[in-house]
Amino acid sequence: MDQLPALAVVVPLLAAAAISALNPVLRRRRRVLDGAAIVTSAAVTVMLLVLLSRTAQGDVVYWFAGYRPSHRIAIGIDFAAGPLSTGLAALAALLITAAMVFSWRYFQRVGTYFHTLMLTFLAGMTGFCLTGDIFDLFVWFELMGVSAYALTAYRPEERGPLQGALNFAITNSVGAYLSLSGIALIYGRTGALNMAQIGQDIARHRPDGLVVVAFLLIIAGLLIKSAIVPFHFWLPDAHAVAPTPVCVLFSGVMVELGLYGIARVYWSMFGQALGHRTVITSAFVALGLLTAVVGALFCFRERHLKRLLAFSTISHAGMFLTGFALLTPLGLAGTALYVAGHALVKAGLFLCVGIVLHRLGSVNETALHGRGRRLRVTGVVFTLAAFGLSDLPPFATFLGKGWIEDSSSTQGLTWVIVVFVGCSVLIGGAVLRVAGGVFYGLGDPPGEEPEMAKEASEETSETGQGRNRTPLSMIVPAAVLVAAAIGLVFVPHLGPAVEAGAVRFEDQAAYNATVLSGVRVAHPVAVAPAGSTGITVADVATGVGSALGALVLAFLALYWRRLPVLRRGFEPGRGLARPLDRFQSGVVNDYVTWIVIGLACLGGALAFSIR
Amino acid sequence: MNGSHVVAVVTPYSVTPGLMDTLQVTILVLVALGAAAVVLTRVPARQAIVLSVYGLLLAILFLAFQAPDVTLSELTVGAVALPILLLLALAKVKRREK
Amino acid sequence: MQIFPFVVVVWILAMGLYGIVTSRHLVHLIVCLIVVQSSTYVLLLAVGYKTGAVAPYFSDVPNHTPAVDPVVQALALTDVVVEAAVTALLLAFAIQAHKRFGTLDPHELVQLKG
Amino acid sequence: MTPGQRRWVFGAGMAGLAAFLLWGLTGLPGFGNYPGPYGDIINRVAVAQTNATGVVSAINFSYRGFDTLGEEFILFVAASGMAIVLRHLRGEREYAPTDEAVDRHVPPTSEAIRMVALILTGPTVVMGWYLASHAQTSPSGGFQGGVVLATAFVLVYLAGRFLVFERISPVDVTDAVEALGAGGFAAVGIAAVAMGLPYLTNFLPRGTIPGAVSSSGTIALISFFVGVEVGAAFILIVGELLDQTLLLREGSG
Repeated sequence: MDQLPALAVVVPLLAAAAISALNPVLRRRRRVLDGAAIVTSAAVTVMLLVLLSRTAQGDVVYWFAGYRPSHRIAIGIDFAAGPLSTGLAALAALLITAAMVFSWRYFQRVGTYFHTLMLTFLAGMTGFCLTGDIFDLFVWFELMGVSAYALTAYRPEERGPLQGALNFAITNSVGAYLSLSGIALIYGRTGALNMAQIGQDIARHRPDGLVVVAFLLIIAGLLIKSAIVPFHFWLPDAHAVAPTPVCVLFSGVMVELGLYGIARVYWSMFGQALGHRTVITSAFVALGLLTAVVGALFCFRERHLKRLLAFSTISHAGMFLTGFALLTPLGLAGTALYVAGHALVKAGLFLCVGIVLHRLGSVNETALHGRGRRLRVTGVVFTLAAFGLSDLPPFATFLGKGWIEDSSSTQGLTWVIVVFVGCSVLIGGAVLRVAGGVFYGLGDPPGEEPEMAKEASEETSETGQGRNRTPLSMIVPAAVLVAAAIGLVFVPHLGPAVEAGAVRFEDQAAYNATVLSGVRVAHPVAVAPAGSTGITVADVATGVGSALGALVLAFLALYWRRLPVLRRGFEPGRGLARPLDRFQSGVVNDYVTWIVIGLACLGGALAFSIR
Repeated sequence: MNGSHVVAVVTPYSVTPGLMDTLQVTILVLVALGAAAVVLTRVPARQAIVLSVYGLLLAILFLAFQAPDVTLSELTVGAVALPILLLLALAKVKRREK
Repeated sequence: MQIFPFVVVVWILAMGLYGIVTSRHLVHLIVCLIVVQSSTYVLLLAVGYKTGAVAPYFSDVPNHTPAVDPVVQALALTDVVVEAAVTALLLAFAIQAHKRFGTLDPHELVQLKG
Repeated sequence: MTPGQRRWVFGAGMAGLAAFLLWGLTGLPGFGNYPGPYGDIINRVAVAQTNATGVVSAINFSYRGFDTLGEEFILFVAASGMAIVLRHLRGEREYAPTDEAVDRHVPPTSEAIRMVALILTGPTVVMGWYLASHAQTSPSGGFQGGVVLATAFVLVYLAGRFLVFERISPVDVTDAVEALGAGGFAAVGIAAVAMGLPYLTNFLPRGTIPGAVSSSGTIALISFFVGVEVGAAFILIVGELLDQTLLLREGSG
């Protein structure tokens, strides 16, 4: 009996409870508890990696309390661990471990609550990835959410607003309740909560209003969590207030988990019923590209480092959505690899920002200009990660994005590539501009603009200031993660393995058979022709092209004042600034309004196309 | 299993069907009005009381939906615990304003 | 009666969202969130209801008596706990925000940023 | 957006969304026609399988017990999260004690309220205990019982001063009890794993009489732990909100 799926969720929960209970006893030796938390999450990472290796022979299905389905009807809750879901959970556990190691010396006073919450966050993410039951998905989604809200507000020395945490909690709660309504709807039709069983049931008939509405409602909460435009407004606000090690998780995996949820819900429940129509591809590719462009533009004009990286996450979320909305195995495989590469690189970037904050006491690009020269190692890691974010080979990001582009060009959507490269150039340009300005003092020093000076004085220290050394526990995790993003490409047989996982993820019939009848399907039939997963010249070319473009853009951004063509006083994008800020207003009422508008539009589009 | 064999099983929670329908419609209307009242009460302290009444209405509705379990938790949480939390939070906030 | 409970569900949801969108007080807004969530209980229990059936307790009635769906009730119970937890956490945030800025109006909170 | 604009934009969006939702809801089988099969099957087999006559509890603590585990930890996290946000607030207070409104007049609790609260405390505790321990037979269970138990502590507060409340539920102990409740639930499940069974399997003897207090194996045990967790969590939450009001009382009375 393979107990790993259950243990991967229960062990962090038990550890969280134990740490909380032992807190009063071990108050003087708190480091013991910190260490225990790190060991727990490292152990969970190992468990999930072992489980990942076992999924090669077919999905591992686990029925809680031994309530197995009879006559293809489930009465209990199951975990269905496939390669992609387990891989994502392992990635989450890895990032949690890295973030906790980083926090060892980061907070002046790190209470045990931080570790308790990190462990429950981990349990929520693992449960969310592995579960095969739609209501259970909601429960772990909520645990993940509530832990995340509390972690956002976890900031003992911060004077800034809690508004980011409030906006985050309110918008995501609204989303969760909409998802729950969707679950109730589909339950009213099928009388089932097991995803495979629901999928099998609704695939028998033509999709009607109920199926479409339930689909949209269920993914509503997930769209909000994954920060797809126009549901994305909470994300930069939350990133601006959350402690940096927590940002690592928000950007690295939480947003991606939302997208994973959409993919899971689509391919195990609604895919067959909705018939994989091209209109679904069009709608979600459009949404993804809109998100990618909006995120990239906001990213480039941002000067607050954490918000800048948050907007880049939004842009990437859009690209991920585009990737799997192509509904091909290659697109999904590319997305999976892109998510992994992005998570490692983005986590590295956030940890470097954390070091900058720890040493220099600010996260404002203008205020930091040239002040990072002392942080040589951090500068190198940050710059490398910045190239990784602009998809330079051999970072795993370039390969993942390359596969998505290959898949879209075989479907005749060549212009997707243009948008992707454009977004990568903008994001890479923004991050490289930061690297050049902060760590190497390139470009013109910031002018004496009152607005900038005001922003610069806005200190956002989480840790106290004036540290002279970067502790090894901070720089090593960052360096390891960035190195892993390169190393991932050289894992033997990676391409075929990921694609096999993607093919299995998209084969709903095989998933149904595995869950409901206990058949292990190792090599299912691909719904769409499989593409090549090697490294092609085109992949390398677009990757190198994006990185070069980003580099050029970064230099333009640093030195544009010296260009002879431009007159003094010219401010690119000045006129756009105000209308753009009006969207990102920080008022939660606006954000909820946008959620309603977005859902109404998306619902209308789906209603008219699927009728 | 078929309902035709079972004639009007009387338990503490069952009423005759016709009466049930009327009862349910009435309470549903009251709940709908209650929701509006909660939202439109803009003074938070007063709203906590209205919320308590709304929780009570929901609890009755759930009883009419044959869900005594949910009724009990809606009573303890929705009608009692949440309004208390709200009032305590408001007291805390108000004290600062003085 | 066929669809009336579901219309009420949409009404409650719409009212709650309207309250959130127009709210100028965070505590009021949190209560509106509670209203939004209450629509999910009504939906869940309405979906599992069977006309003329008894509550799913078999202490006093024989085991084959038609009873309403117990699953949605279990889900609604879980949902009530989630509501209590989220509300408590949000109230704590609101208190803290008020402590720092002396206001609970979302608009004013934004202007005080930075 | 200005409030006026927002109202209009929201109105338009909500009208569209409501129409869309109603379109979906008409696809339901109609009120009162629950089609099954999940609930019907469980209604048929639950009593025989679990010896619990309350099917909802059987679902919450056995068939879908894993959901309840997640739910307990949601509450656990919420209580911890509140502690993070508000205890820190208290910490700040220590540096600036003078900024608190010491001049505010707090009316002392009337004797009548104290009496009523004191009289109610005993029955409330009994009631909470009864609810938490009869999950398998009646519409009740750890959750409702826990909340009622927590209410008893609030009554104690009303009856006396917060000091008493603190003495009865010191924060550290309550913290630990809460963790034990949540952890105990998780551990009951692990015990099954140690015996080579799937997580949360009901491994205890289930008795022979359906509905007896000692029947239903782990269902009663899990319900008990849930009661402990929920009770402690609510006491913590209320305590976090109460502490400052209390300091005032001490100052004025």
